[in-house]
Amino acid sequence: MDQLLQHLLNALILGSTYALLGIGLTFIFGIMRVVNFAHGELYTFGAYMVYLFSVLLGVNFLLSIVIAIVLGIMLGALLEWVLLSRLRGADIDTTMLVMIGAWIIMQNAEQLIWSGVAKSIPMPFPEEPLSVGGVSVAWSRVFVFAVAILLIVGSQTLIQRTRLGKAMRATFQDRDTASLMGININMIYLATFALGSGLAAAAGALLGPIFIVMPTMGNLAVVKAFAIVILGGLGNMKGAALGGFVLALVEELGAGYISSGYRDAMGFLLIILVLMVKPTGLFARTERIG
Amino acid sequence: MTLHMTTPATTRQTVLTVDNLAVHFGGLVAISDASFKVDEGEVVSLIGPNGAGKTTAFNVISGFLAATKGVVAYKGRRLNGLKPHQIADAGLVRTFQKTSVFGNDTVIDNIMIGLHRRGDASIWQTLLLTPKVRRQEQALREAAAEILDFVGLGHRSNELAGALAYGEQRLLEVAVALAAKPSLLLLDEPACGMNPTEALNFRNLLGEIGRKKITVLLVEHNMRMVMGVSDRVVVLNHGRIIADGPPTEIQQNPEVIRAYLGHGPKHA
Amino acid sequence: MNTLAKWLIVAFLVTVPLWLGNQYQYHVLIMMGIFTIGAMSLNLLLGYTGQLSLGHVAFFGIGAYTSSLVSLGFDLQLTDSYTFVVEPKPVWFAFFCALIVSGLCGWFVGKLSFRVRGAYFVIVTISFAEVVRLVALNWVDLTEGPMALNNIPPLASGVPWMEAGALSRRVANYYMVLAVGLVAFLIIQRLVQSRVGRAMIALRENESLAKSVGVDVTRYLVLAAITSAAIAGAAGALYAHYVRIVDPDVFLFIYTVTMVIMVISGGKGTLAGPLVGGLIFGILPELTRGHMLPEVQWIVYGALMILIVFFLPQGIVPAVQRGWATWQKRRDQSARDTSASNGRRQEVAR
Amino acid sequence: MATLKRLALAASMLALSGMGAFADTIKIGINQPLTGSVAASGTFITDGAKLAAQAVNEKGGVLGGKQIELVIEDNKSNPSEAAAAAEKLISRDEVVAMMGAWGSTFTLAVMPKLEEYGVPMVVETASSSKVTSAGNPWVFRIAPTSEMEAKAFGRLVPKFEVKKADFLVVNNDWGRGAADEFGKMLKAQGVSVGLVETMDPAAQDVSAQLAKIKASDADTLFVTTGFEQLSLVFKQAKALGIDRRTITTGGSQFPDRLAEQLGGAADNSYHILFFAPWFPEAAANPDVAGQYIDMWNKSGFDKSGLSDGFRGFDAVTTIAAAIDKAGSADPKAIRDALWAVDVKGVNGNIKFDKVGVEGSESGQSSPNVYVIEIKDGKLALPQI
Repeated sequence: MDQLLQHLLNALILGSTYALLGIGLTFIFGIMRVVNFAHGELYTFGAYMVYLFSVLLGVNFLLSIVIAIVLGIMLGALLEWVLLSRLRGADIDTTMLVMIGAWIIMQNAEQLIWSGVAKSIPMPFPEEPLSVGGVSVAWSRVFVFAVAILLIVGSQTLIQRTRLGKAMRATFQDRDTASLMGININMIYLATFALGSGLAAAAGALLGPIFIVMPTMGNLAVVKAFAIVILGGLGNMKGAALGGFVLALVEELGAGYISSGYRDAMGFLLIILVLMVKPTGLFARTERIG
Repeated sequence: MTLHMTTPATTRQTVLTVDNLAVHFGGLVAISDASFKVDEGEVVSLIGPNGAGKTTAFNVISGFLAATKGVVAYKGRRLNGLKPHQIADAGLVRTFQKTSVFGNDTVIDNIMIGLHRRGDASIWQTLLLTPKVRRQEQALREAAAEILDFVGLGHRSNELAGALAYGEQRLLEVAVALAAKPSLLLLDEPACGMNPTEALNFRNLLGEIGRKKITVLLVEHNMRMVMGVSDRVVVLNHGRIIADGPPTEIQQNPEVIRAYLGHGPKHA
Repeated sequence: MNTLAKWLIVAFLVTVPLWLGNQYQYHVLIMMGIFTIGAMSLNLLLGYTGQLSLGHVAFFGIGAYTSSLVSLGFDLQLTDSYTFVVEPKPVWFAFFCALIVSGLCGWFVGKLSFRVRGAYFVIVTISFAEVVRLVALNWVDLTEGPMALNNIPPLASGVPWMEAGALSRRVANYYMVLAVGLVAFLIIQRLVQSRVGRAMIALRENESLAKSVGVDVTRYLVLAAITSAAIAGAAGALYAHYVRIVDPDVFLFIYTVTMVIMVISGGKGTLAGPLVGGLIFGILPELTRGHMLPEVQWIVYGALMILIVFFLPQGIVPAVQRGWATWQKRRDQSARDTSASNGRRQEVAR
Repeated sequence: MATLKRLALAASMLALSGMGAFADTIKIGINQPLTGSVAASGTFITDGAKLAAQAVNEKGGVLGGKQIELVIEDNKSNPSEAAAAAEKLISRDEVVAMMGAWGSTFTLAVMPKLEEYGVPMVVETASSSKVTSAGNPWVFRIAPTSEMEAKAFGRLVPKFEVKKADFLVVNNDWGRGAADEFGKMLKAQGVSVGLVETMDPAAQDVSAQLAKIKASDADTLFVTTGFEQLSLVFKQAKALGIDRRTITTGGSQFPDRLAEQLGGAADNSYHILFFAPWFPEAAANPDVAGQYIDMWNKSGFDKSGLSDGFRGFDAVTTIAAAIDKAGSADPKAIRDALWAVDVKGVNGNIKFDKVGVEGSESGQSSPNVYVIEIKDGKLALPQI
């Protein structure tokens, strides 16, 4: 029983960061129709920025996370401006190839700059875990969970409540109409990519310290983000949030009760299954036919 | 076209029947209840204001869309549930509202693709490049040239389809459809965007097609063409059929006039 | 390209051993050949049917594993009382098994994944490759998992005159890869220049229109997937018997990326594209090896990939063809001063 | 035609690149992962090899005055690249012997090349028994197999009073091999083996596996993986409230960094190593170990690489000794001489025994094994 509870708790916390990753990716896909292979590199970037500021430059840990997110947003905007703004209207394969190129460049640049030796970031939290009954969880993870939920709720609010969010939703519904309504599509795309990148960087900034920071850490992250996004239905933000938790749960229980070797296969099998049964994703609304 | 007008309708056999067709998209009703039929050798036009459900009906008949309710049958065979290529095999071939050619291929290659159904070389014969395959390929190429001459695009044969003038592209589209050897041709706004000369030529082409014993179901906004070429006109409005009869009768139908005036005769 | 040039290239490739001295150069050529075959097979899917499969390495790996397992022999305990035993088989037999098994996997994946398109298709194919990798990693009884299958018999085993020394073995390997490459090229060429190929191209160009004239989408996509998978499997089998060790790393995503780069840089949907791409990205690493850090090399590839998408979206081969056509036209025009009457040249040759 | 010209051009470039420089040095090939997943360790080992070459050359080189030159190729942590690197080192650079290729799969991929070309290789890291059981007479391993490591540790098992053990290993040849061999050894001593959990080499979150282990009633947890993942295992085990004796195996654990980074989280853990640079006096050859540590520190290499780098140092020292003993730079003579070397290495004395297939035996030395304890956040030699 304790084992099951522990698995569920693990899944809940891991799921929150998966959700963060997934939301950023689905956000970019939903609005821009870009499959962002560089998403994992923004995740890595966020983690390295926390390392740079908090460990190398001695900046306060919390402040470092904020800086990392802001820099992630800026890097995202830069990528959008340099690469994607020139490819408006290009088909999905073209942008995908460009993003694969960006992914290769960024990962190897990280390898060059930081070397392959993993970095570790100390966190200012008590070492003793929080234990309730038979289950326990590190304080650092409680912190990550809280911030992740905060960011998820924040980005939802941004989309639902603000003018920028409304413009984004309008663009999501119908780009041409939105453009006719006077929405600056280029600005929306820039904001979308920047925000999505910021969320990825945030996920990296939060997870980097509780894990370790390596140039290749983004590879697994990007694949998982894809899984989450597919589970939730491409472009569906609430679906991605739920998808994050579902993936974490499946992985956790799969590793706990089936086989730890197939832990990462669970997500992929789930994707294949979902696409076979319901190609629009688990939580997608009925697709529009137009 | 005069040929069709004089042929008595009673001697014809019904080939296409659409019975109580309904199509819903989620909560949205595109076609609520439509029934009509097309007889062999007829030219029937399906008209109606924008959003009336004409293209939706086309999509269902040609298998691109599943009907929510109702039956579509061709020559007694139920078409519901068949895939588009199976429907093409049954002899129903359609064109599309938006210009739709293989733009990066040459004109003749477009027709060669249209001729797909006429080839039957197996994969092994193809890989071994047997004499049969070579002969068939040669025959197809000749057939393609013939079709191009028929629609009057013979001189454009080696150009890229995408480089053709708009009107020629629309012509090519029809030619590609003809290449698939239809017994019923479904044309979705074929004259849209043509200049008056091109439109006139196209009317003549429709006449030629009729002489080839090909039944035609036409969606068109150009009323002049509709009234000129059709044996019968079916009017759709708000997903329902409001009139069905010869062109002269339709022009006088008060409900049709109201439908068009109410929305204004928009042209896409 | 005219027939003479084609035969000249073949003759050139056949006589390579006459003037190639260094064994390392053989190695480069052989590896380049293997990956070029992989790229050719990917081109059938990506270039001709327009489906971006990013799980292509799965077929490569399945071919490698199948051929290795069959040539090494294996046993599989199916139930407590029944064990399925395969005695070691000759390499040529294993090679054909690899073709069949990877072709079957192509059929399976095609059936499954062609129900979805675009981004979904891409992700299904990636997922498939990952699942296969994880199976290879964890099904230790069959695949030895991360401990790898080693001591795989070399390609030329059983052929007496090829067994002699290292050099003759290299030469033998080179000719085997060349032969498989030529056959694969011929298969793809005949396929795409036939009615079947026209149907595939039609699907890429305009799926709805293709359907409307009677092209059975699933049939041709699955056919392309089977052929493509079988050829990729052949490349994988060549790889296994050449490197003589197979571990789950044959499923690395970066191999797919390498093949994709070869195809798009050379020119997707052209017969010569993957060959040119394979040549460039097979030799480039060797030329830059000593002068650049490996990371810098990869950065250069990534940048090249982006630049090609930006500036040569069709790839090198179509660009060269277009340039050649323009140049010829200009020459023709200046030679004879006639122009307008002879219609425009066919620019994009497929 | 254009393609043809390009081909010819490319081919001529190939031919040019094939011409190596001739100098009066003896070339030794280093086939190590300098990029990719295990790049960190491969780099340390290469550093160690450089120090050994420097030490040999400072003492006057080999064969009466010839300098040795290391030709370093990156195998990119990938078997086929390892084979390619070997091919290149042998046929292009004409090295007389090689050291490599870190992982077992990389090494196994290189081995056919050794046989084809007749060049010996000293294997410095690979632990799979397959390396020396394949009947390849050109392979000389100075690293212990998992089996040898397990056997060496087996002598200490009664003192640890293990009753039931779980395993958490990285899902590769190394981790799986360790779980197998240690499991066998423990069972032979009457210790029961509970869970055997694996983790992907790239996995960062292992709390699912640990939650399962937490629910087990074993008294000892054996962990085999590289330093990076090891630190995650300790952190996450602590977070789940697992307070169990942990024994790590494999030799790439960097206990000093674990203690420094994790503080108390790494307490009550024991680490099986092949060299313990913090206690050179405990080494089999304290003077060699001391010299190595001095050189390392002077060169400014990353200090935590000391416990990996020695393998490169020992391997190159061994090759140099064999060249001297052979009296020529002929690969075959060097191979024969390797059977006769007796080198004082950092780890201990290196001497090869014949193992594997009769008639084409591979060489295997018997390295020493050390156990280090982390106690109160500090390293100690366990008092057992």
